[in-house]
Amino acid sequence: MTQSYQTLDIRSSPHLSSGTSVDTIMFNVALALLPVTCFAVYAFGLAALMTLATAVAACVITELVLCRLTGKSVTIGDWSVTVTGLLYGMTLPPALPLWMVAAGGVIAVGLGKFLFGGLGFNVFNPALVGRAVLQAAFPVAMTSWPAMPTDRFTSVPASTLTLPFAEPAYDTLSGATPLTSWKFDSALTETSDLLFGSVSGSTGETCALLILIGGVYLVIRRMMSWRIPIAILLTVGLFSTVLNLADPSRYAGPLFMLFSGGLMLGAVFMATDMVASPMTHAGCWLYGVLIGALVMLIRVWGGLPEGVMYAILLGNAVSPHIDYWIRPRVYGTRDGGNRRE
Amino acid sequence: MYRAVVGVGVACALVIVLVYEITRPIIERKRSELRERAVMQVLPGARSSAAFRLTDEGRFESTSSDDEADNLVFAGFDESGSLVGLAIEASGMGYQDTIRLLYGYSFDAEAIIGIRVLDSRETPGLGDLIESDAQFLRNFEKLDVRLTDGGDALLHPIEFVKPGQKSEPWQIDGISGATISSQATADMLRDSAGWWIPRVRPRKADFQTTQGEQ
Amino acid sequence: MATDAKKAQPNDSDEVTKGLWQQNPILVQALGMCPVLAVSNTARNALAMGLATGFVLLASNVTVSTIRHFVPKQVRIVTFILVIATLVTVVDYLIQAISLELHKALGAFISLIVVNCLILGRAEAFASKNNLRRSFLDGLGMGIGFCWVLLCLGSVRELFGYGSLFGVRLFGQHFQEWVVMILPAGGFFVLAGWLLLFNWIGQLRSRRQSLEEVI
Amino acid sequence: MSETSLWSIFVNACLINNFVLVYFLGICPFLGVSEKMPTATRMGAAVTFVMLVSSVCAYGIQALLVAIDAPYLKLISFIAVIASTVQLVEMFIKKMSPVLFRALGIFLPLITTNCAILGLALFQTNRGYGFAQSIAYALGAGVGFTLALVLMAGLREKLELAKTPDIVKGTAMALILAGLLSMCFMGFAGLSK
Amino acid sequence: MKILGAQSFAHGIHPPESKDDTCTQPIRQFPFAPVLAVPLVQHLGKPAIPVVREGQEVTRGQCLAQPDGFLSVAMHAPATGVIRRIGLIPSISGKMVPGFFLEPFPASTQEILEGTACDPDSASPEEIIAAIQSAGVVGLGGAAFPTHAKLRIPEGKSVDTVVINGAECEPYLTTDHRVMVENAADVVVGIRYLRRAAGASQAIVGIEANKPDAAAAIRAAIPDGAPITVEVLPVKYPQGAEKMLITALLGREIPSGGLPLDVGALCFNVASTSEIGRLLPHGAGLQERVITIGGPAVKNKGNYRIPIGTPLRFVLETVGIQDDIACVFLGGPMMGQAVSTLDIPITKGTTGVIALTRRETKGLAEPKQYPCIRCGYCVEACPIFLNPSQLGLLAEQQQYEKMAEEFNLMDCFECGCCTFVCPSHIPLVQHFRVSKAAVRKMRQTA
Ligand SMILES: Cc1cc2nc3c(=O)[nH]c(=O)nc-3n(C[C@H](O)[C@H](O)[C@H](O)COP(=O)(O)O)c2cc1C
Ligand SMILES: Cc1cc2nc3c(=O)[nH]c(=O)nc-3n(C[C@H](O)[C@H](O)[C@H](O)COP(=O)(O)O)c2cc1C
Ligand SMILES: Cc1cc2nc3c(=O)[nH]c(=O)nc-3n(C[C@H](O)[C@H](O)[C@H](O)COP(=O)(O)O)c2cc1C
Ligand SMILES: Cc1cc2nc3c(=O)[nH]c(=O)nc-3n(C[C@H](O)[C@H](O)[C@H](O)CO)c2cc1C
Ligand code: SF4
Ligand code: SF4
Ligand code: SF4
Ligand code: SF4
Ligand code: FES
Repeated sequence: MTQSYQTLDIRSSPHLSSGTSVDTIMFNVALALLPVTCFAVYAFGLAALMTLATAVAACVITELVLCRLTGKSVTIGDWSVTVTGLLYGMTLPPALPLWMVAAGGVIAVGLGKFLFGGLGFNVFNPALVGRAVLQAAFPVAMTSWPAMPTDRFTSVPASTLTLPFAEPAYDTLSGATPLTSWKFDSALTETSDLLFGSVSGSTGETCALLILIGGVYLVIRRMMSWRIPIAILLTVGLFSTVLNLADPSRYAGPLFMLFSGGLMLGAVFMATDMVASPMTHAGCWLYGVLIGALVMLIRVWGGLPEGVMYAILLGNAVSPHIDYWIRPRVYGTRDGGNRRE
Repeated sequence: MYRAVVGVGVACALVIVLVYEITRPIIERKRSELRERAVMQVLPGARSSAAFRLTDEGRFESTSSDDEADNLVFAGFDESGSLVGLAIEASGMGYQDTIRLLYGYSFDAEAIIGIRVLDSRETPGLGDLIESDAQFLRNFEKLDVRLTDGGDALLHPIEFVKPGQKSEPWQIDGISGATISSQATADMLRDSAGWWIPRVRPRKADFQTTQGEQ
Repeated sequence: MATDAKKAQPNDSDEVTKGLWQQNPILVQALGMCPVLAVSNTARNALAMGLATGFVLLASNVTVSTIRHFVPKQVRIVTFILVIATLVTVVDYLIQAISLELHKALGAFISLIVVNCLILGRAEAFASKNNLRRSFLDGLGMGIGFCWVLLCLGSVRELFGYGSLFGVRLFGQHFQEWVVMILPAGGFFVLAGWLLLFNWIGQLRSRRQSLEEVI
Repeated sequence: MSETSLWSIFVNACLINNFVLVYFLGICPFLGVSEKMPTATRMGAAVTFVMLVSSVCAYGIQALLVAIDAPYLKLISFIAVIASTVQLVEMFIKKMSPVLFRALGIFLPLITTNCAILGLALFQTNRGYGFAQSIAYALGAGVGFTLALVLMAGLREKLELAKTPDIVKGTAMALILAGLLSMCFMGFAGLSK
Repeated sequence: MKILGAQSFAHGIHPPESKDDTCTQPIRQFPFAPVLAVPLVQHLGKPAIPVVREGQEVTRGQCLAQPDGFLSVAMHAPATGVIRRIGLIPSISGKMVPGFFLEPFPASTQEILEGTACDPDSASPEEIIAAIQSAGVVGLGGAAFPTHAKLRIPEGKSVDTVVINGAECEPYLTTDHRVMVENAADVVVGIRYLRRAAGASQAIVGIEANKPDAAAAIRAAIPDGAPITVEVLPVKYPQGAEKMLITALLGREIPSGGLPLDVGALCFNVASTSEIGRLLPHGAGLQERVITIGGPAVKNKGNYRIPIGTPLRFVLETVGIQDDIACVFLGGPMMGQAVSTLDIPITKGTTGVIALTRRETKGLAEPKQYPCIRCGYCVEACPIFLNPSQLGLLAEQQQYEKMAEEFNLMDCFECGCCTFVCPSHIPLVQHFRVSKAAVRKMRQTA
């Protein structure tokens, strides 16, 4: 008994911890994305599988190599880069040439995360940085949606296997995603199709229902802020309801707006990336409303059919300001405590 | 103290004027060559061109080619000196910034017979297809801009349709993937032609009288 | 003449080389960044802009150094701006006379050489305090330093953005262009990339130096 | 033919073709004065102000130059008149409102000979904007500049405590952020139809 | 601050309570150790001055040392015995402090020596203050600040409410709970003294909702018409911090850098209050206190009335411990200090002795630390509304000045909520303790 006394830990309080840790959070996000991943593979076949696998591999390997090169301890064990890779892959068209997927993955982690100092310091969502650079670099390939034939589980579209640095060739283009057909042909898609994912679109965005289920799981496990997605979805819903009431022939209704495009995936999994979003609850509301408004602005009045990515990136850029202005008032002070200037 | 500034100022002014005077003829020659080339491109068959200004009375009178007014049209003439058509400028907001283009109007065909983009900042590979996409440019081989019987508006205002859906001679087939830029081109042409054609058509004679002068 | 001067006086060669590396106007001083980014989308534009800027820089350094004794302190800046504006106007017309297309590609950025911080900066900080020869060498060094970085930038952007270099297609028919390189964002990224490389080399050097010192 | 609406000119100058992020004008102050949010805001205000002043000046000069047919004096007179007007306004502000002067004053000399200001003057004349259009353009450019500057400052401040690799510190980081912001602003394309 | 009718403060956390093992067991008297070590300073303030010699025989409750000035309290003999030695005693901070080594007489009946009584209804405030000081009562909530010192109200201030802190928000601890259940009458008497001394018109006892029996006991003990109310508060840490408690009960915010006095309130722990009510009517001195001995590594968990000066080793050996004991700390798990040696004695400030086994500490011992992911959990936990994330980043770069000037470091009261919730396992409050000390030092030298 005396012996055991000698090995007493001396640590300072608190001697309790909530038990959550970064790696469990990230692992659970990956878990929540699993149904969406499976659905993507079901809907788009081998091409989606290869896209997602390449995306994750490119991100993980980039992180590994960069850590090694700079002599940092390797950080792939915290799952965060896996989440980044998975989400990045989900925002890409399923038949994107794999070399582009890989290039974007390197950019996502290298430019979007590592140069800023790694986990916790990426001021922009790395997955979306990867996508944004790809969209700017290869606007044609990023907006080509090949048809998904029944033999999708046994063969891949020609574009997927394009040689590095070569221009992809597409065999059959299915044409439009729901948003494109709405924007340029004023054609609406059935809400049930949007919910259950029987539409064309980016790899992981098509099944709104599974995305929501993943989100609810994370909210229940308290690993995700519910305020951000709710604020975004409410803003988009209200905004589109008002427009739709004003002129139903020009503006689509809220159900279409909410469930089409990357909004669900973006609102639930990407705007909620804690690193690049505000820290306070009030800040999260404001951030969500801002993103929702930007999405509507770009979708309705902008040149692009979809604006979720840009809206989230802009939200990321504004979030330091939100954190600066929405500082809670420090207890016992009148004006929110000390402030610069 | 101000003597120095004034001295330097005078010297500077001298240098500027000197260089300006030396380079002006060269620059002007190049400019008109450039314009000539553009006019010839939108008016196949033309070999020379001349500038005309719309006067307040609605007539067209010959003017020097470095006139900077914005109510200019350019007449193109073939080898024999007869009028091929008019080259007219149009501009409008594209995807990224204002697009300026020149289009050729043929009196005989009552159609637009060629366009050329003068200035655009559209995305390379997408928006800039309006300059190079063969399919798209085929729209302008003979784009119907007939006037109504009253002669004060286009009989069929130019229409923009989805790629591959052109069925009438006054329709423009869009470019897939660059809907916005191609639609902007169509809108620009519709507005510009709707304004200019009713004004130039009745005054075809104004352009022929000066054909020898160029 | 520069090479002669170099041989004659080691100091002179330092005057030139400092602009190339240690005090490179773009990489180190971050001056005159606007034209650097704006017209570096092809190697040709970059070179033209570099030469134009370099010319104005050299000429303004020389002029300013020559007149530095006649110009009273209070009106120094005004006079310098006057001189620079004149030089730029001259260059503007010369370029138009050489090629209108080039002039169009460079756009307003030729006129904007007037306000390029680099030129006024060198006039004020160097040429107004040094003799003709040193000012000339300084202008030369800075001009070349400006040019080569601009050229590097333009080459990379053209290479990826158009698959060509000085208009010569290098990768054949099926090359997929990286449009982003020609877009504004690409300008920022590529310059950042060169800067990273530059900093990295600097870091390696200083590390080696300190290592040598230790030994 | 410049019938473009004032609103669309404003949106175009502010968001779609943002002076700093798309046209690359005023990069030097953008890189130099974007480290602290309050400074950035004031710098933005100062730039907007000077842009308005120089837009008015440029409009007047251009009218005059067209009248006397001396296009070759454009550059030299723009720069001279803008610089001296700003100087005058600066003295005026100093007298009238020392508070405002303290807030904006230190930036004014920095800005006067800045390419965003001259660029604004040149672009508005090249596009043949009328008086009201010029003001809308200047306002849009100024607000856009401020927006870019302030967003940049927020990001840089957030990154102040980040464990960025050494070679990324300073200008390189600023350029990367600028590139990303520029990419964000691509989302606004097509807004001003 | 009353939102939706629930009386509470904003933010805070909900750690597992772990109180079930001890909260129903009655308080038991603890045996005397062979030697008791009574330090001269067990409170915040100056050490007391000994009034007994080495070798002198003393009676339980006899005064051993007199207060030295106002910010000091008397010490009393925890047992009838002999002063073996006056020497140095190890303390929890690692420093050695002077004190008495007292050897109880095993045969003694351990009668408590009584002195001049102080009547709660006729004594003047000054008399009550003096009585509390000579009874040696200090804050038993953990801080051990001399209770009488709080009661001296400076010129120009007044107190309308005495707040009695029965929140006991720390996990594991149930001392206050048991004291309220078993000694409710003493608590009410104590409130009489305190109210009179402070000149307060009312008293409020704040009790967390997980102790309904305590609330009922106190309510039952309050005589009809007495201006004493019992308020039941939501269970939330740190409900018991006086700032939070006063905000919850009175809706008043104590200004930054200020005291409850600044908002017309005084806050006392229930155990302190109960001791006042127990000792003052008899003129006795504080020689023992109720302590929770708990935690998974303890076999005989419970609340014990333990003589001051009982060595920790004797305490643990008496209750019995598991073999794989890994960590012992005094106080609750959120704020308590871990001990490195078991030779230190129980003092007036000890609220609990909690022992954990390897199993509980495995995750805590060397948790993998990640960079701050800006999840904002800490921001939403901090009851003072600070930004622990930003403070943590600044602390790592030792920018203490900036932390204090721009981010209100000095308002942090070290509750540890931020560290508790941080998924990156950043030792936030630990950083802040260091930073605050550094700032204090800088300000002193400046
Ligand atoms: C989270 C997320 C964000 C997206 N953001 C954008 C965007 O900002 N812009 C865009 O064009 N497509 C975006 N997409 C893809 C679009 O949903 C899809 O490409 C669009 O509906 C097709 O439009 P297109 O006509 O431009 O091809 C995003 C996808 C996801 C999953
Ligand atoms: C980076 C980027 C640049 C683009 N540039 C243009 C452009 O210059 N012109 C254009 O019409 N569309 C451009 N688009 C595409 C439009 O957003 C939109 O997808 C397209 O006009 C829809 O055409 P579709 O209906 O034929 O698919 C661009 C898209 C991206 C992502
Ligand atoms: C984070 C924190 C939590 C506290 N929790 C309690 C508590 O639960 N019960 C309590 O009596 N005192 C608690 N205190 C101490 C009180 O703030 C206050 O000092 C005490 O109630 C005063 O009474 P005393 O002097 O009689 O001990 C806490 C202090 C802090 C900083
Ligand atoms: C709710 C949630 C959403 C996330 N979304 C993203 C995301 O959109 N993009 C990304 O790169 N990482 C995301 N992550 C993972 C993690 O935050 C990311 O790897 C860091 O941004 C990298 O520093 C998310 C994590 C969580 C908990
Ligand atoms: S010592 Fe612990 S249990 Fe007691 S009041 Fe303080 S925090 Fe609460
Ligand atoms: S320890 Fe300090 S910073 Fe952390 S939650 Fe408590 S008061 Fe806030
Ligand atoms: S001791 Fe504190 S400051 Fe130092 S590395 Fe660890 S957490 Fe960071
Ligand atoms: S809880 Fe930890 S990881 Fe989250 S914001 Fe606070 S310090 Fe950062
Ligand atoms: S070159 Fe544009 S601001 Fe310096």
